[in-house]
Amino acid sequence: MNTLPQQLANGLLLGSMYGLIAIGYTMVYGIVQLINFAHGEIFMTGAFGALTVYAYILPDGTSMVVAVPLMLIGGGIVSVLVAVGAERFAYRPLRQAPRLAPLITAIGLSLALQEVVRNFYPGADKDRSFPSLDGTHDLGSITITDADIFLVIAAIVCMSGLAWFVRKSRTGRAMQATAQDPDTSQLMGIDTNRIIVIAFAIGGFFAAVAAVSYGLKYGNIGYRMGFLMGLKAFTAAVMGGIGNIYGAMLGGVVLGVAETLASAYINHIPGMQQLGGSGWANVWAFCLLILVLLFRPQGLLGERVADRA
Amino acid sequence: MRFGGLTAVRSVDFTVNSGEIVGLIGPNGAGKTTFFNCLTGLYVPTEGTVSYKGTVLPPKPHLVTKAGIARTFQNIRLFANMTVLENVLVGRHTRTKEGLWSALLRGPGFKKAEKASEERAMELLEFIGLAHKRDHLARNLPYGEQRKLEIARALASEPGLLLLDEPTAGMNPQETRATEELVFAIRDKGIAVLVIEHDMRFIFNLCDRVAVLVQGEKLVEGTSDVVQADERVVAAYLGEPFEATPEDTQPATEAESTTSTKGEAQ
Amino acid sequence: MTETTETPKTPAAAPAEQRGLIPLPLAAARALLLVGGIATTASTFLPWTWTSDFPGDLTVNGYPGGLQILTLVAGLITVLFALASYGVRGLGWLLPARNNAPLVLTALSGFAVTWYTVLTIAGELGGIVNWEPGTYIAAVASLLPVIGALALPQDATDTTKEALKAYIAKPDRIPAPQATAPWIQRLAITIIAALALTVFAYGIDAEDELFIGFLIVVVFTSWALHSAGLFDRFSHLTATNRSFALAMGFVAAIAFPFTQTNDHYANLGVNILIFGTVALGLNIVVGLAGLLDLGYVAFLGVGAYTAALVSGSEFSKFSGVQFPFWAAALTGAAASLVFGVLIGAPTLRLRGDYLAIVTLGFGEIFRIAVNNMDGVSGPDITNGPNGIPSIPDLSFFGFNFGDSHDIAGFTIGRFANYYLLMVLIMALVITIYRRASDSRIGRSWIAIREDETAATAMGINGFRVKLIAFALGATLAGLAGTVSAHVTYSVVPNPYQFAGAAPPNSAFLLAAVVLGGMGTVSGPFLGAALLYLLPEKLVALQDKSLLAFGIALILLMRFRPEGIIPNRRRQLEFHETGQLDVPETTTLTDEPAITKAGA
Amino acid sequence: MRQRSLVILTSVLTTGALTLTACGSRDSGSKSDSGSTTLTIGVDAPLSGENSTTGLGIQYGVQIAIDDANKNNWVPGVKFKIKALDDKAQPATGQSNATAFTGDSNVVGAVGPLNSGVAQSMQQVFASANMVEISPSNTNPALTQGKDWATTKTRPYKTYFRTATTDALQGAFAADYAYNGLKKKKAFVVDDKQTYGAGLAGIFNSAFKKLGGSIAGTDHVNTGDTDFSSLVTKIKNSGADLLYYGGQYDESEKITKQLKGAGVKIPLFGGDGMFATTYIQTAGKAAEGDLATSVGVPADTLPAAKQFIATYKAKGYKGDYGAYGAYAYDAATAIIKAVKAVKDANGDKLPASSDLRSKVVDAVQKSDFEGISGKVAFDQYGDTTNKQLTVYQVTNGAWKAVKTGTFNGS
Repeated sequence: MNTLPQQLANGLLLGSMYGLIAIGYTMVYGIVQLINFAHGEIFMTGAFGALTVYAYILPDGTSMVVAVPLMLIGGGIVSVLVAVGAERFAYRPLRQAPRLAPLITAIGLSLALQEVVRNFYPGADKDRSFPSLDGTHDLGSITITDADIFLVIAAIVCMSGLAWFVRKSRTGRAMQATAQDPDTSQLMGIDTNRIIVIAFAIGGFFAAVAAVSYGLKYGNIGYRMGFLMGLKAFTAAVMGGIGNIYGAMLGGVVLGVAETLASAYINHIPGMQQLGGSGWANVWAFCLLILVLLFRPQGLLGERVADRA
Repeated sequence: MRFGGLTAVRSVDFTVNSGEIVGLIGPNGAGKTTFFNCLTGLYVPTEGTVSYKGTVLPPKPHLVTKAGIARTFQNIRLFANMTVLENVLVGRHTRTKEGLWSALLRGPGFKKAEKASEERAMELLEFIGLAHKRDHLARNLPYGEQRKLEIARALASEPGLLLLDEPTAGMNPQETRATEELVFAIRDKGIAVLVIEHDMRFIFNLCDRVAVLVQGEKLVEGTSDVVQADERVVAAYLGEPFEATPEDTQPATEAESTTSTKGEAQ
Repeated sequence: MTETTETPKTPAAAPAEQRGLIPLPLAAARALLLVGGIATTASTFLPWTWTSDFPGDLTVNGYPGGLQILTLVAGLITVLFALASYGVRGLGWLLPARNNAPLVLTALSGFAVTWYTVLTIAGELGGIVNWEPGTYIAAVASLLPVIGALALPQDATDTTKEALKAYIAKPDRIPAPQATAPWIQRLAITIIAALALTVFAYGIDAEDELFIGFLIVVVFTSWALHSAGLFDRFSHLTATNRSFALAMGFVAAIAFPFTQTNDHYANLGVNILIFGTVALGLNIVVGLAGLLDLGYVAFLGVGAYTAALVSGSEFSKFSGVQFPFWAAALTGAAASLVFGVLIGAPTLRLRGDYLAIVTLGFGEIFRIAVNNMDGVSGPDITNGPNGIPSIPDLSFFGFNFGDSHDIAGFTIGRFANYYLLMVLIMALVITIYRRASDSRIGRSWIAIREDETAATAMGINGFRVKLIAFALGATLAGLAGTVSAHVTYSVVPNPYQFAGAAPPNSAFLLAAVVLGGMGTVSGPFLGAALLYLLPEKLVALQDKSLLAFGIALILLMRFRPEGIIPNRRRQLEFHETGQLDVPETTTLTDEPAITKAGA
Repeated sequence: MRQRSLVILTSVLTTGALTLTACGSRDSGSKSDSGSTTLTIGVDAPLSGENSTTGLGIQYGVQIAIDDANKNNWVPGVKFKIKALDDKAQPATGQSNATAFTGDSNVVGAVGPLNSGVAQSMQQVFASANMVEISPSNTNPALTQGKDWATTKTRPYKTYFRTATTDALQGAFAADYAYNGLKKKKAFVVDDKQTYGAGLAGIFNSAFKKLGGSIAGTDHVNTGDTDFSSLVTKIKNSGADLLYYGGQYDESEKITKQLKGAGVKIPLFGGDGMFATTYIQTAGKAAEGDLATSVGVPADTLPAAKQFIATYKAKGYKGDYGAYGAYAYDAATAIIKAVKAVKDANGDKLPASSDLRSKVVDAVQKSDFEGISGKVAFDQYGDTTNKQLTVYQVTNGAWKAVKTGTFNGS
């Protein structure tokens, strides 16, 4: 049996999830040049928000068709609130501070959010099960689940929506302007604070969509899920060209596919039998990132930024 | 030099002789700073070369400085959290050699070199009149002194050619006059100076020769009188672009480049 | 150092428009301070509870114990400051600016620690029936100085909030100290170093309630000293006697194990030193050159693994090989250097934030690779997840580090041996740091950090000097790693991660640098000590300790982003006038050092 | 008097009053006024962060043992109390906890740590101090049997014991059951590249092959990974009829879920690291039919074990007793019983601190009692002699014992 199509599909699915999270990194970075390291945790809180809706608000046995949109809303509200709250109370006061300050804040925020969930969410000191969509479909040699279909549709809808929003809407254009030159945009009457909040909010919402997809796909969530996913998503954002929303998605997909293929096939390469498998997948993912940056320092879709003298 | 679609500097052929003060003027967006950035290796020219004393310079800023071309910036770029003296000492970088090992071992050679550097830096601070503020942070200097310090820092690299990017921007008339005298004093040390400026009076008082850059191309070059008399210059400042004819002179420095930008040519 | 000598108006100078928050005459206020302080001190000689179940045994009549000692110290300090405010000869140096804040804060210190003790007695033993008359006396006595201090007159303000703020603020200008003889200055430094050692040795020993009490006293007292301007004076003092101050610092560091009879505290000490030394190495990379390295702990790992491989451990791949320590240390440092150059060379051409992700990636790669190189899922080098245990103790000229030794009547245990070795390495790293930073190369690092474009335009080869900084940082971490491998007997992959619950990991290292103060020598050590000791000591927080740590980081960045010990460059600003053109980049407020209490 | 020399320094430097007070440093000694002695049992485990769920299970396992001992007056005249320190799964922290125990004269022995990697840096400290250390969960054979444990066993530290079995035992028992009991012939072996998991998987691998089964493939995952789709595809493609996983439930619960989600209906078999109710709760119905080995006889056949679980739940303790709580209970009990033995042998009074410690080590070596995980006794290497193992299978959402046996020979 040829596993390549299935492995490609695995990679694409994983990659779309990275891409959705990466949007949050890239939008925030594009506008305020801030690496929001706590974004992985925003993703995680979104998952718990969605779980709250399912486990504590909806009556038992609610059909998934009804439940999933409500979970998206619940998760979205939590993620957006956390993201905007982080911006307002942790990052905004530091906007003029040296670059390291917001980074340390982000690390602190990341730890604090994890610990808040672990300590105060019922049962969250261990992984909690999440309603999953298990129905499987066989498409030729590929098997995918309902959750995978949800993830693909969600990713496409979100990306097109965002593309439309950034290009066509007034706020979206203001956003582009702010990314180009915040000071001038402010002089032109754009409320940059509002734009920044919107960027955080959109990033938060996308993270929540990814979180719900994650829960539906893997069937469980935990307070630690954000760290590695966040790290990968950040890698994806950089690889795609940080600041570029299409780059984030592309970077995510490339990273997901590369990781999957590496863990599936590297050990078939003569001389590298021992360097394959899932254990080394992350190593190859980071090596790929370094390679991309070496040959295209601005990332796959990034623009070359000239320095102003 | 080309960025994306627009051309910012094209076919500018330009020479500065030693001991000369040359002005470079032009309306906003004419490509003056881009031209500077090409000269100093900050931008890599799409076409053309920069040569100094007969050798072609590589487009690497630190090598350009090492070769003997130093610059200041239009928007002051001092090392804000370093002291005045340290700023100048950084300027001495290319003229000193002490590496990590000698810094760690602190042999007699290191101490001698540090002492010499400091003496040289203090001389320069005396020269621009900031010696009494050697231990102040650069960020805390008044604006005019920051400009001066930037010039001192550039001079510390012992350049043969000094590029000044709008040295009097934001200055009052007294400060401008003081800068004028400073530039003459620098020239008297045998250093060629190339100045970008908007202030016409300043340029025409100061410069032996003036070149006019319009829309990335050199329009006129000559003495103050020639340039002032040229109708095309007036027209250019009023907004009518003219085609220009490049002129040739014997080079101490020669730059030729083709460029374009999204208007970020200041 | 140009220090202006203009004397600010002292509170006493213009009494007309001044009043205290609590309306009392000045004489009464001062009397309350003094009497309260003395009474607090005296109360500690009485029993505070009837049962010895309370930690420290506070039942004894005649001399204090446990938390009472802290109360006693706080009371004495209050008395000292009160006497100084009376203008007693010989104590004037305690209050150079004659401001109220130190009085208020020392009074609060005694009050807080006394009431903490009193309430804990009630809380832990179940009710106020466990109080003795002495307890009541202490509680009331410690309140008096607070009332007195708040009654001290000061410039009138509009609101109570502002008035309160004014009571704890540090004045803008601290008068310059009178010229003193060099021997007095040196004596002062010696006494301060000895005091610091005493305080540290006491703190590292204190547990549970006692440690919290200790924290209360230390935080309030250092805040008081800060607001009195004594810290500024101290840094001025050390600046003029730099070599002597450094020497005294080392003497104090060396003396530490001699104050402890329990090797556990030397163990804590050596861990703190390793952590601090690595943080200082990171400070070169982050603080001086401004390079954001998020995978720094991997270089510690490279050093540790290299040392383990050549240590002669039977689990090592090269178990036949046993290098002497100097060779192992050099090999470890060199291996880290090689990795530093290998990572740095391709990535340092990239701009800042990309470096962050690449170093982060490298950190992860290191851990995963080491974890897999066991001959099953990778080349057989590192013994995989089992790591390399049974690393033998070091031995110099027959001096075995694993054994206890008696030196001049003091027993120096295994960890104290390593502690002393680490002090040597720390001294080496500090020397390297100081010499490198105060040189042509150090200036070019700072220039690159400040403005890379301008720096290259000044002739600095940005890539080259950044690579030197990166490689030097890596080398120093590798050096520290070689010791840490021997101290812990084993190396395993797990500790070398980006973020974890305990130091050292990359996030903690970075936090230690920023918490202590970037670009300073003592900052990373202070940060390391706090980050190591607070979670270790505040066991009451248990599984909330990480939460507290996270929140503390956020608050610290919000209120004191320059760290507890600000950089010399920031101190310079105090001396300057005519700030006409202060760029809009952060002008940080001088928040008191209270933020460190949260971690 | 551990502050002796500090006091000397202090007295030179501070006021006379301070000197006066400091000399009176009171011995916080072990005698309390009621005449009974209080001894401390140290616990070292990760109590915060990643592994804290399991670590807290160890802490409260010991706590319950101590409570039982105090309540039932197991050692007359001696009360026990717990000193639990958090090692955060870090070797250096574990080591400093070890020195904290050995430096505290009231501590008579220690239970812990959770991780074999941490144990490596603690063993020597305890050995130097002659203090007993019993780990409820370390499985790396080299800890007790030396580097060449597979060929020539030598015991490196005589103060180190464990109530958990080594990987060798469980892996081989599992292979035997998989091949002979389940009749599985083709296994895919995955581990998490941790000491415990990799060891277990390695033993299973060789034992399964020795029995005649074939290995369809091997792979290694990282702890913390969440997406196993690539691995699942590999397993699916390999045609394996069993997945053996060496590691903790944190990853195995995700793997089984994703495996079944992809339509691969083969059971997942693991060790005692995933024998916990959490596994079933989180994996849900995907866990049905999965198997795990665990040491000892099933808890519900022993009243003491049932009592333990009931107490744990009733007290509302955090953490998970499932994996190692019972071993921790037995480890603490072994120390307590050893103290009693020493006391009895010494004419019903406790010897002095240092003497007590070394005697307790000897007494622990001679332990022989019925614990809640089975018989507690140690062989010449410090390993438990309890070779009773049970295979559990998830049936209707609960672990059901399917085979109990004694494993001998490998």
